[in-house]
Amino acid sequence: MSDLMVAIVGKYNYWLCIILMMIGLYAMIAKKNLIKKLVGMNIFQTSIILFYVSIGCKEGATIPILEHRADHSVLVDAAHYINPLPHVLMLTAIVVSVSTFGVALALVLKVYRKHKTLEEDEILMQLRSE
Amino acid sequence: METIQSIKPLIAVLVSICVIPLLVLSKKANVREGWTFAAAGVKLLLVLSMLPVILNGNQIVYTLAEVVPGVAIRFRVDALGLLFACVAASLWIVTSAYSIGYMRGLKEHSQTRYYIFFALALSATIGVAFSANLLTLYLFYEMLSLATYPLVTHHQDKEARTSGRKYLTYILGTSIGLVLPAMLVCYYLTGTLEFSNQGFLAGACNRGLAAVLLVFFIFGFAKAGVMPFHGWLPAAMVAPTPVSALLHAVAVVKVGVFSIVRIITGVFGTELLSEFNLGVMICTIASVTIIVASLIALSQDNLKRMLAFSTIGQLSYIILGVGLLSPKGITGGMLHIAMHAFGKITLFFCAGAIFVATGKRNISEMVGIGRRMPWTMGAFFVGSLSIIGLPPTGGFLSKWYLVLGTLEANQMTFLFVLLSSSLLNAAYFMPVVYRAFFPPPEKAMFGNKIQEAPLFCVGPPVITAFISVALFFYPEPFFRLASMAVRFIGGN
Amino acid sequence: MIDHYPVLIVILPLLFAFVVSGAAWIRESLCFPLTVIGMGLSAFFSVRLLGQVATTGLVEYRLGGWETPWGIGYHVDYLNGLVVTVVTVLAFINLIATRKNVEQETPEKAGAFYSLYLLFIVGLTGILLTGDLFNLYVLLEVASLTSYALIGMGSGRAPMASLNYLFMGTMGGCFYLLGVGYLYIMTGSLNMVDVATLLPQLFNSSAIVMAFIFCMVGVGIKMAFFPLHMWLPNAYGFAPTASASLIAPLMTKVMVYVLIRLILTVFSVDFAFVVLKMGDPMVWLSSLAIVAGAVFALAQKNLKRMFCYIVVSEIGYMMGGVWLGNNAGMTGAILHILNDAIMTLCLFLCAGTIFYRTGGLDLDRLKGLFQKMPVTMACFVTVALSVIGVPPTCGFFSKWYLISGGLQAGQYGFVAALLFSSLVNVILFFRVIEISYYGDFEDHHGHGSSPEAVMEAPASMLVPLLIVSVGLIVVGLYTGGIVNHLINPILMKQGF
Amino acid sequence: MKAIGLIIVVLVGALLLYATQDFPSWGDPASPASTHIATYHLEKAFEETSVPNVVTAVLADYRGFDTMFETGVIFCAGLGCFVLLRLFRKRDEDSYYRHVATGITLHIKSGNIPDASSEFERIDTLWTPYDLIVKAVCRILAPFVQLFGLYVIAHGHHSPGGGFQGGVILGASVILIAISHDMRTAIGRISEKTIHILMALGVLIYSGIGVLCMLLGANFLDYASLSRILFTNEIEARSLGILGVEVGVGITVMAVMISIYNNLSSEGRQDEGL
Repeated sequence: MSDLMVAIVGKYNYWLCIILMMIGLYAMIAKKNLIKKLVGMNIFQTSIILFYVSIGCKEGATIPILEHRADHSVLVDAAHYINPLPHVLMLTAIVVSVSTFGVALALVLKVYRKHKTLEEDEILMQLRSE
Repeated sequence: METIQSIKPLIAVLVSICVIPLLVLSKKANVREGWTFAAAGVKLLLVLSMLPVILNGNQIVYTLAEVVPGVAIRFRVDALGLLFACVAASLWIVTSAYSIGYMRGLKEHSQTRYYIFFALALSATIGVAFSANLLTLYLFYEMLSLATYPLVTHHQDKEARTSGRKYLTYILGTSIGLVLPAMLVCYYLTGTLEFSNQGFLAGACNRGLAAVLLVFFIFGFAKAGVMPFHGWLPAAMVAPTPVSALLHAVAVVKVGVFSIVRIITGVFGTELLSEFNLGVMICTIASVTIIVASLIALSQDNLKRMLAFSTIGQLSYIILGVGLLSPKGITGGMLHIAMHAFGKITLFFCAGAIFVATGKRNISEMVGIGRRMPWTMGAFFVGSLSIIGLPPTGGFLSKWYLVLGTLEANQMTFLFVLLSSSLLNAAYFMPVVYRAFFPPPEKAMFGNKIQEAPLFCVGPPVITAFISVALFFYPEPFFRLASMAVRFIGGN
Repeated sequence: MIDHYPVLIVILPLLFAFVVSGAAWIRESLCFPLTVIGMGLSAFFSVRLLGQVATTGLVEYRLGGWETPWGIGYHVDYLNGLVVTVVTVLAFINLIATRKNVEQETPEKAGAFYSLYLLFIVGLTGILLTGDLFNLYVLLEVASLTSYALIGMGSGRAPMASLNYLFMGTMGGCFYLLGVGYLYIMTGSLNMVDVATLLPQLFNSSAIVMAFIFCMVGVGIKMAFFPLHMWLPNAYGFAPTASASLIAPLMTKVMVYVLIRLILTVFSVDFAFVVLKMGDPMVWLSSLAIVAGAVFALAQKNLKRMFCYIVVSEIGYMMGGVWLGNNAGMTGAILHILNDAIMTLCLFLCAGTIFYRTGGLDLDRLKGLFQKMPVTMACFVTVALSVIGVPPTCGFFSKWYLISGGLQAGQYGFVAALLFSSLVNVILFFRVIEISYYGDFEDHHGHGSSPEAVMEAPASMLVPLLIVSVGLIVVGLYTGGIVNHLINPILMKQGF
Repeated sequence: MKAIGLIIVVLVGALLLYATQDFPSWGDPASPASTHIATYHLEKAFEETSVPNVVTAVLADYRGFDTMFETGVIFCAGLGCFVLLRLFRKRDEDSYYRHVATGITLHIKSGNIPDASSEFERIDTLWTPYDLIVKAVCRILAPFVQLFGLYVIAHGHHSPGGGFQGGVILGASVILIAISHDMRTAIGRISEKTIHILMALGVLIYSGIGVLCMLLGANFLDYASLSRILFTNEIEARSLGILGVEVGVGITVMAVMISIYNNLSSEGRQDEGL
């Protein structure tokens, strides 16, 4: 029983991220509306960002902005600061996700311009009748 | 036996490819055909220039590039290859001459394209003859399949499309579906594809696998027309007659049987086959084709179709001869490559000449034609004698050796097959000749206005008929090459 | 300068992309020459880099001067040296060959198009050269994002196709990122070589297995590996000509490279083949991909879409070769990256050239093309032979290795699938050749441009096309050299 | 599709969840991720770059190459939206003009568009009704927003922030003008051509600094070599290099944000009424 508790306490944030991911993935696969798909995509990407950021967490540590010090020689204790690397990576991932979203919106607009609808099945119907 | 490094085989192969740009650029038909003749002449000279070297018991080797470890694109000239190359190169000249007569006589379209692919086909043929390994052979074999497609479908009408489709389906389908995997298995087993006198598969496979591979190869080289993969040959008869002549006598079908001969002698080796007793299998397959094809030929009215089935049967003679695995049989098979080539090309030339002069295709419409076209039909007579295997033609010699081979191998069944098929040959050729020359007067179909075809159409068959006869009296070069090839196969 | 080759290959197109996009607003006519210069320099340096790799065996480059696990490093060996050369050289040829298509299809946005073109190459070369898992992701997204835009530029159904590609591509990218995340949690590192040294103790961890699987799935989606290929035919089929002939030959091949890199360098051969025993199922799946691609291709009535399914089929070749797990198979796969890139480029260039003149690629519009465009069709025949696998074209030799590999591994299903696809390719291509060889029997004048108007394409399109077609044969003849000097050293190091 | 989607999702989710069992616990200071590379960054970053914000140091220096492509991705997105949406051909549509003084709307069939003057305003997709309060507030707000944006860029060394964040804020200020007035006004302030050149310029600054390092004999993006032209020590040079790079990022991000907004919100018809 206590193992389970440890597992829950130790992993629950990962689990939540994964559940969120799956919600996004489901929306991407199953939704018919293109905008809903896009939203799903964004949820998916964001949850991965959350997942990464939570890797960086370290108990009892603070944000990785060091105190000002004139003396460069004093050693920094890494245990006092959380891991900066996931944050750096996720800055990039955020940018990627924003960019993808922008291009996707542009494509959706272009699709809308042609088909006057955003429902995938209606678009498919139009394409078939062509 | 010495091995000589020389670039000659490569040049011999490439001569006809190199001439293609000149053909394209030639503005006048005479210039274009002049180049064709020049290339053919150079090619023949090159091939002949290798003759003394080979007859002295040496061989010529040239490696172009090593493409896969252990396998290179490599040329090797030996007695067997040279025999075939001589036949092909000498007949190219004759066929070129005949093409001029035929194509101009009928005012065919796209003649430049025709000559280009003709040249390409010849390159491929010589390439097959000089291949040193299975990969090179396969390369040129495929090249030939593709180069002949535009020739077969020259008329570009619906019939040509149907036939072309059939042609490619049979030829490419079998070569990719059967030869390629068999070749890869050989490579996988031995790590090499280099033909050797003992056969490179020796000791690398058991009887079952050898049988399967052999069947794959024999049927895979569908150009040899072994039944049931013969269907393309009659279909390909839509081609202009010089192409049919080329297909039947020089390039395509001979390449098929040549490849099979190579497989039997160079890949498996006679020892391996006789050890596994697979020769009988080859002979049986060939015998079935011989008899069935001859029977079908009997019932044909279209002259070219009849000749096509005759060819199918004759090709299997060669396979049968080599399949006997006895020295005399192999000699006979190899000789038959040459003898049949000269005989059959004569017949096709004649068929074409008749078509040019009269526009007739069917045998039943040719009653009494011998009176009007004596030269053509005279040549036809000689050609059919050669195919039946009667003296004084070269065909007699090869068949003689085949018969000796069956005796040597103690295979009476196949002796019977040979003799009965000869009778069948006579049964379908002789009526044609007889009716051409001795028609009942009331049935003669041709009036005075029918003349001999143009000189370029009549000359070639007369020449090849003459050669057929000459080969009976002087078979020396081919005979020596064949026996030399056999000596190497049997000996070291 | 010699030390900087790896990074120059990537940043020269990058710099030129920015310059081109600025120049488009100042003088549009500058865009094309600038792009040619940028692309040409990149191709030149990749050839030099390959030469350098051939002498030293390994070229490393530390970006920002930082030591590798802490900074990002480039890590160039024979494998990526070879592929990067192929990518840049082919992209250069394609750039020149499709100039007229760009003028015809996207007239007002040529500047932006060329800028995206260069950025796409930046993405691909970056993926190829990098030694860092996350850097690979970023460049993957650069390449993907540009390809979405390049494909979506087309008219008609292109935007919808591109949007589907975007959904699938993003999913693929995310899966890959997730896989890298799992790796990072377990090892704390992002550098490929560093991860590889840390991994062996963790082989039994389910997280590592999952990391591997998710990386594979992600890359699989991006390379359109069956059954994740659904996006590809539409995306490549409806894309503008110049985009299709850029993306189709290169993107999927680079993804196959990523897969090989992940297996060889990061997770190690032991893990993939011994610990996970993924070989057999993946080879079966590849065989299925080959067969399915071939069968779908048969059903197509449009030349370009037919080519797309052939691409799907060819991916099966490479994946199968990789997962055979023996020397011959891996050699075949790597050789096929090279050969298939050239073949696909040639196919799409032919399609582009024909489209330029006829304005359509439906099969029944190709009637009589042999008379009208003999040179183009000659090239088409050459590449058809290569795809079918007729010697001495290069397609034959990679197939040769793949089949030998299949025989060695006892994967007869894979061998059968390869032969089957060869036969289907015969039908596919001869159907096209037949249609274009025979004219109209009934001689009726259909819709669209009248037959008289069609003539041979301009030399600026034909010359690159001819170069590529001749390349098919030359590469085929030099197979032995390529395998011995470039591919074997890679495999030797991995103990194949 | 829904059932298939559900199956896929459940399968994938189950696999992912199953694999978490081998993860180190959340926030475990001894986990590999926290100890392997990150430790080096935390301990050495200030010493080597004199940037107290380790995220900035890692972002723009240790992994500066990543960040350059990240900016490249943004650039691609801007260019992508432009390429996909922008319509150059004017449509032959009827156009409407409103006479500002009288409020009369003119309907012009084709051609004859009055010269741009304060008397007429064009009514089209970009047109928004006049609203004094919104416009005035936003006009006053915009400079402060921009100032904040500049601060965020410049202060990235010491606090959360940097080129991306600052760039977005700068872009937002222009978008604010576009929303509150109309896009025509915003485009009047900063034209499409300028935006595109800025877009390219920003990343060019970034990669240019990298190339400059190369020309100075070091590896690409090795800011330490800049010390020779900046007349400081290597550590300060790194810090300054990071600043320069951040400025480049900021410019590009700002321009791209504006460009994407303009193209998306007008469906690519920015030229209408210009």
